[in-house]
Amino acid sequence: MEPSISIRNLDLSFGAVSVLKDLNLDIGQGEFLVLLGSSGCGKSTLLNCIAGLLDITDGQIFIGGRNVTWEEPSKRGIGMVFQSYALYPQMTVEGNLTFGLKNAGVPKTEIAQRVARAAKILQIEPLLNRKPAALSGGQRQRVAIGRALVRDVDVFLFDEPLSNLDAKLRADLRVEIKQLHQTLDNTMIYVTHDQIEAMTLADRIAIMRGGLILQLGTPDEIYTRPANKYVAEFIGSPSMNFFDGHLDESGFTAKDINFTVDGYDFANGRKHGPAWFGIRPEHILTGAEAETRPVRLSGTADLVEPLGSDTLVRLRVGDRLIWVRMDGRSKPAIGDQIQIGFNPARASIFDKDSEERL
Amino acid sequence: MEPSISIRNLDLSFGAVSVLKDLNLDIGQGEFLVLLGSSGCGKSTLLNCIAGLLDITDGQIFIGGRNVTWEEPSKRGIGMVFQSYALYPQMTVEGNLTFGLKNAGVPKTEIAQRVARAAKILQIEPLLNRKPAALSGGQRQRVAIGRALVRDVDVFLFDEPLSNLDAKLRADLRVEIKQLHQTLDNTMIYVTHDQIEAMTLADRIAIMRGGLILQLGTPDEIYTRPANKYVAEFIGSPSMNFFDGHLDESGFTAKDINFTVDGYDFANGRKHGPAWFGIRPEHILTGAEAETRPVRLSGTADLVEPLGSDTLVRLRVGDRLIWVRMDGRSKPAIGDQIQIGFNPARASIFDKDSEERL
Amino acid sequence: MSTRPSRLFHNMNAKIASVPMVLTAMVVFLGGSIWTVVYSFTDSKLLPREKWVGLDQYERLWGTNRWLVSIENLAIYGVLSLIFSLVIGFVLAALMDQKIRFEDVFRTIFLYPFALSFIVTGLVWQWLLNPDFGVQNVIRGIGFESFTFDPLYDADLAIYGILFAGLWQGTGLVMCLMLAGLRGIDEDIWKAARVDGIPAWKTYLFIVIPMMRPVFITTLVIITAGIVKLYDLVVAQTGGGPGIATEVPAKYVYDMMFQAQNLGQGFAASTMMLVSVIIILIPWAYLEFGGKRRG
Amino acid sequence: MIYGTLIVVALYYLLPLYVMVVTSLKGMPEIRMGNIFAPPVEITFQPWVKAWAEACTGLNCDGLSRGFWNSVQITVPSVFLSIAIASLNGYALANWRFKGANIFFTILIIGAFIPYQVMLYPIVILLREAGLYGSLTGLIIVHTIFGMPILTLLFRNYFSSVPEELFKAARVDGAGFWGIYFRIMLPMSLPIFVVAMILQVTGIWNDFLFGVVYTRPENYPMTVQLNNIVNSVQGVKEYNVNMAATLLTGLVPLIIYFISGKLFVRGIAAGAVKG
Amino acid sequence: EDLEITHWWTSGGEAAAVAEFAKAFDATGNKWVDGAIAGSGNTARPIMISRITGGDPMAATQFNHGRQAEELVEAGLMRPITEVAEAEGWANAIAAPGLLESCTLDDELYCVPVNIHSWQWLWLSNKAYEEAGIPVPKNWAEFVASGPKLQEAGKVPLAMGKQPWQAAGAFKVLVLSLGGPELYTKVYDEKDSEVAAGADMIPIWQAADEMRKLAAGSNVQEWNQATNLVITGQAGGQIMGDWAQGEFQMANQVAGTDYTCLPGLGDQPYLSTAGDAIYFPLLSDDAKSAAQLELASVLFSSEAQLAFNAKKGSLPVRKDLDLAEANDCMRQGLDILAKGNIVADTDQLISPDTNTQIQDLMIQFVSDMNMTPEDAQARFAEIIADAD
Ligand SMILES: Nc1ncnc2c1ncn2[C@@H]1O[C@H](COP(=O)(O)OP(=O)(O)OP(=O)(O)O)[C@@H](O)[C@H]1O
Ligand SMILES: Nc1ncnc2c1ncn2[C@@H]1O[C@H](COP(=O)(O)OP(=O)(O)OP(=O)(O)O)[C@@H](O)[C@H]1O
Ligand SMILES: [Mg+2]
Ligand SMILES: [Mg+2]
Repeated sequence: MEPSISIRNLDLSFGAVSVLKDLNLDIGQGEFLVLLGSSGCGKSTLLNCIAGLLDITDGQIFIGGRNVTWEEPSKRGIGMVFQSYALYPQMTVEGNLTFGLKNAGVPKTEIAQRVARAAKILQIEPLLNRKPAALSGGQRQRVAIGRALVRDVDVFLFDEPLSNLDAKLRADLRVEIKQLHQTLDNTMIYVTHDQIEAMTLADRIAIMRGGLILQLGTPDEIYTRPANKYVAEFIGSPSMNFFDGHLDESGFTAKDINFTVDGYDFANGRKHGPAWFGIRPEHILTGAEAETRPVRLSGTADLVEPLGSDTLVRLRVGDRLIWVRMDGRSKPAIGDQIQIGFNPARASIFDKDSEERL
Repeated sequence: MEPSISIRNLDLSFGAVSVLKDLNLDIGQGEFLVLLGSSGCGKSTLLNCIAGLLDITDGQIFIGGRNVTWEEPSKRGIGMVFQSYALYPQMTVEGNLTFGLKNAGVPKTEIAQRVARAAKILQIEPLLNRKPAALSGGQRQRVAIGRALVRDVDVFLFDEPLSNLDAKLRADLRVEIKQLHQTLDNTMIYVTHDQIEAMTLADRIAIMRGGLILQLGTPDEIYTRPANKYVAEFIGSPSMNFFDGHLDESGFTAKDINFTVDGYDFANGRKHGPAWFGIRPEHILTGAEAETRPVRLSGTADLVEPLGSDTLVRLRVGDRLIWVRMDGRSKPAIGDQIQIGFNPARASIFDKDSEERL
Repeated sequence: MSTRPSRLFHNMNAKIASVPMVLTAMVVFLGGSIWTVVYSFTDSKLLPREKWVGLDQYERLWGTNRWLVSIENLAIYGVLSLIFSLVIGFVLAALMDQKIRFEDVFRTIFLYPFALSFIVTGLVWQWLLNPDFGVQNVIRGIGFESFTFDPLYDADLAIYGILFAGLWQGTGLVMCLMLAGLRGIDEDIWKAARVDGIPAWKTYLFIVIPMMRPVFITTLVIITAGIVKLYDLVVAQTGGGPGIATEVPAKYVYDMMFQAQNLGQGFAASTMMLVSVIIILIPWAYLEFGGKRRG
Repeated sequence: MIYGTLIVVALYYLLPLYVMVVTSLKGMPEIRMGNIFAPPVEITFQPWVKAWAEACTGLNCDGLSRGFWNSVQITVPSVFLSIAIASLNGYALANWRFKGANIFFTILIIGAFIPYQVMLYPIVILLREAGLYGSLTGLIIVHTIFGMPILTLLFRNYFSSVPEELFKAARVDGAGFWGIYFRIMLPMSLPIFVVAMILQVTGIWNDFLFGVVYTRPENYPMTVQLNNIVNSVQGVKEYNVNMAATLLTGLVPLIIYFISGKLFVRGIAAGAVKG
Repeated sequence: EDLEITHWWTSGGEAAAVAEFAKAFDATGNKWVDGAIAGSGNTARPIMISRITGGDPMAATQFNHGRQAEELVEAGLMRPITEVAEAEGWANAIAAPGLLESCTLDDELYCVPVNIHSWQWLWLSNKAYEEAGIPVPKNWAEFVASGPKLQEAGKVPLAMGKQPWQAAGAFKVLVLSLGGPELYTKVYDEKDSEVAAGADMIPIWQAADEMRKLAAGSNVQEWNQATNLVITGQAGGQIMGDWAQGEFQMANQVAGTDYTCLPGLGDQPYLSTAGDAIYFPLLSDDAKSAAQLELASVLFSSEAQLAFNAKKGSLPVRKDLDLAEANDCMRQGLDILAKGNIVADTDQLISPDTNTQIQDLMIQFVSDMNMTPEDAQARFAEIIADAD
């Protein structure tokens, strides 16, 4: 299938500062791609390049097979939703939805149809005559999406559309966006630095850092087989636990501890040398279950965070701190001795120098 | 033990708008109380009243047994940390820490001691000569706490101190605040609308709505035995699933479904009549485990949100939508038929009219 | 302290610090205005005196051609100067906002006339517009013998000559205010408009300008206050001439009070100016300062 | 295109300055003959010397120089006092709203629209009653009064845009009204102070009416000399001397503009216009 | 003692004249502190009045001789100088008794008249007429007739500044010089509005109509700029008071050779006597008060009068002086004075308020060619009817 969006050797600099470096990316028809990364890594910049809001320094951009590198934003067949929504404050919701269409000379009846459809999908029919100031955060968000929706385009671009909202609303709207994608089935690129959003929404996630894409893959791939230590640490909360040590025939040795890595699926065959051994908190079992796992350790509870559904416990194992996720009903006290166990097959091991996955 | 803070019949109105209504609250010595509620419910207002930053309309406030209702903020023995940190931009970190002490005429040597102690606790010694603009978000946050710390007071007030930070940093600092409380052991009141923060930090949580405290209890109480439907729905993500139906001798009947409520611990003896039956997503089991539970149903997967550690699945059961939390490795496809089961003992049942817990 | 402190001493320091403001507002502006209004009902000549004559001064005022001309001039000058300074100021600001180079240089050039007094402005433009030395002479000098450009000497055009100078002096400040306002607009709004395919001029007209309401209001206050007070420029540039073609109310007031030594008449004219200002301002002031509170 | 427009407009704005400078460097014969836009054939600084040190008003033939220090003496304390008071007003209005404050403020703003001429008489009476008439103090107070409306508006808007939490934090830290003003607000407000300073220096330095009405001749500001030089015509108007005098008088505000122009826009952007 | 004297004598001739007073006063051991404010009385007067009413008066100040200071005197803000006048016998020395009378209120003398000015002069440029190739006119009618020729020669026939008082002044010259003293008295003194509206005034308004046409091309503001047009031969003539002569002298022009003067426009040799006077605000400082009397005495002294008026181009207020140096024009003026062909100036007859109204009317009439003489006359009659 022809990709919906292709980015070829994209370079972008602000003066002397190079922000995006020789970036390549293909996004399939109807795919939901999330750009994830910490602040300042170039996510918005990339999105703006795709939208045509920034003039790129070098490279090419194709949308729907057409080279749009030097097209006007409005001619690229994209719709965009901004973090601050950027609604036109003095126009009604309807005005916000129709302003672009009127301007493009779309016939009146057609405009009415499209607005009606968008309003129906987003359930904002009762709001059409209000001004943005009279809307709640979630409603504004929906109107902002509506403005992209009425444009009837193949590609939607979202720049952290939920980050100004509170947690509850964020969760609700996340679901709505997901459903919208299922309904419309058009290509969406979504920028966020919230990994829950990324994990739940994405067909594929691109993890960015310093203007480069570190890993591009499905949420599952990224979660279970992070390509490097940065990605492994970035994804998951609490973060992956790391042991600093050495890999040899006997398995993995970190100071006083030594355990087997049998069952670990090495990316390019088994390697030896200094390495990071990483295991996620939820892959560490406790109590009776721990006994059944290949690797067993024991530690003292140092901090307990009951989340209701789960309880996060930080253990002190030697001089290491290890996070463990326990069932919501377990309520260890601080100082409790806890047995843990895990299966190295579910771990991630990284080369000490390159920090690449082994 | 004498409460650290007592609030008696507090009323506060802005002009004609009554924001806090006859509010009573006792906070114990060394307690960590979290005020939780959605936006605009009056959390900040209450905190400002305690701090003396708002003149109350009626009632009394006692701190450490002293009536401070009309005291100046600086005389109340409180320290406060603001959402935007409110660091004095033109002063160095040290200047920020010492400003209040100098105002109070604390001797120089004493000031130096306190700053040194606070800087040590918060690990901001290397930053003392920087200006706030040269600090990262997390560092600013720490300085803001330091400013309260040096005041050597019994009560700390926090107004959403983490909400401007990104998810990762928020999790880290949450842990630090928890530890700080364990170190200092003074009374803390913490405003947030993030329930993870509330659950992990609080000794007790006060859930507010429209200027009233709906429930005051430990995180566990609030999570497992919410006092009313609002609290039940507010706490937990995804929210509790509700069945709209009727309670009688045979158990609970919701249209086509009927199941027993044996084992449910009624608050004031078993009642009959229209009711809401609520069960949390994580208390619903699937697959083989489901079989072991007293109540069993079956539904089709409608939306799947893989979070990595868990997978959230929305099921369509008849015309109801029910969220279920599954293990991170389960990856049902949309349309899959899934068996679920739960134990009514872990549910919450609310009266249809009053929405109070039964 | 367990009892509620007295309302009077609440915020005592703030009240003390506001004493100069309260005194100025009450004694100078309010007191002075009331005094002026009261004495407008007298037959005061050189010195104020309580010789009541009812509405005589007003009757004469509205029967005086010069006053009517003054009002008309102020209206022409005021409306045009408002429109042009807002339009020119905004257009310049919009141009300056295009991330241009040498912004500092241009800004300084547009702003420097504001540093010069109206007296100086009037003088320079009187000269530039003088047909014997100024632009007309120069253009005739290069061959266009019949070129005529002497607004200050043509009663029908003189007020526009003053407008010319007034705009030269004042648009720089307006530009600065507008520029500051433009800089305050969320970048995303521009991006949204571009994605919507809205041409720049439409974006300015229908989106950006409505969003800059507060800037326009502040600007409006500053410009209007200047317009009502228009005096020095006229005196320096035309002295009210030719004839009475460029007379303005403030000058009428001044001349009545000090040249004609008819204070009562001057006060009556001041009162009329005051009344019109208040009629324009009260609703606005109520909306701006009375109704809303900072949340 | 943008640059073209800007340059054309810039030329329009610069033209008068150019004419002033060029003229002030010409001799009278050259002015009479020639074209005002022509550069001087023979540059002479005599008009500047004359304007500064020799031009006569009545019997005094020491040009603008005699007014310069007076202007400085009037401007410096007036600017200082008016800004001090207006910033306090703005601060009190924005952060310590007390009952009725907005009424006074509204009156003050309406005061901005009252022509100075109208107030001339009442102020004479007020100053006379206060025993300040004719003194430098009186004049400084007058400047403070007339600068108050617009400046208070600017400061109020600016201080309103300072986050309220900062103010609350300082209160918790035990700073009172003055402590917050001096230690927190003042150091944060450089841009708006620059705006206020520019407006006031321009206004007060260029003032003629108050300077001449409310003081004695020994204190007359430079503008009085300027008016005298420009208005006492000896036969032919000495345009070159007038222009030199004009430029000399405008020099101080012009210099301040050139130095602080950047801060000016920043100051306005920083909140002065957020109504 | 240092005495501050405020005045608006700032043009070239005027400033030179003031210097003479200052020299004479400084010679008494006191010091003349000059408080000149340029820009005519309209700029200066409010300042003076404000300072006097504001309680910070100067030691002496110029006002036009007439009713400008009347109320200040009534309000008790001025001090009388009767004792000096009586001691020095001013009443005997004064050139025209009216001058002292208008300084007198309730038998006390409040001001020193320092000069006599008369408005009724037409100043003609011999050079301009030479260049136009026609003889210098001898009266108003000839002057009007010479207009077209001058225009052909590229000159402005009548120079006139664009300020209201100049237009009003020229008009009252027409009234006295073309209409005669009776008409003048009826209109300005008796304020007879029927006369003002009547047939006698019609020719005056026709003359005013001609006047404005002749003045159409003069693009100057100040009176002395207008005079300068005459001096340089760019204009044919100017109707202006005798102070214009100071400008001719400053330009080293000789009466009769370089310029010609026609008192009473060459028709009716009547002059109005107005002038400047110095008033003395009431001071609290005794030493200064004493010095005020010394100043009064100096101002009226023969030497100071001679020196001052020679420079200023006006006539001295004393009749006992030997004007050996008086030029041709001054002599003509003196002759008329001696004949007693004098009337009071409008400044003494009508209030500043009425005067301002007339000025407004006249400046409008002069600059707005669409205003007919008939309309103007009607409006003029109204003003006269309301005058006080
Ligand atoms: N106009 C600009 N001029 C210079 N540098 C810029 C400009 N815009 C962005 N940058 C820089 O480019 C880098 C990437 O910025 P970008 O806005 O794309 O980050 P981001 O990933 O969207 O971050 P965030 O999550 O904070 O929105 C940053 O380091 C930023 O400082
Ligand atoms: N100065 C004020 N004047 C009038 N109403 C106010 C003012 N301050 C707050 N309110 C109202 O009081 C209510 C409670 O406000 P408060 O700031 O305490 O909410 P909150 O619970 O802190 O919300 P958030 O989570 O958004 O901070 C809100 O409805 C708000 O609109
Ligand atoms: Mg971004
Ligand atoms: Mg809040």
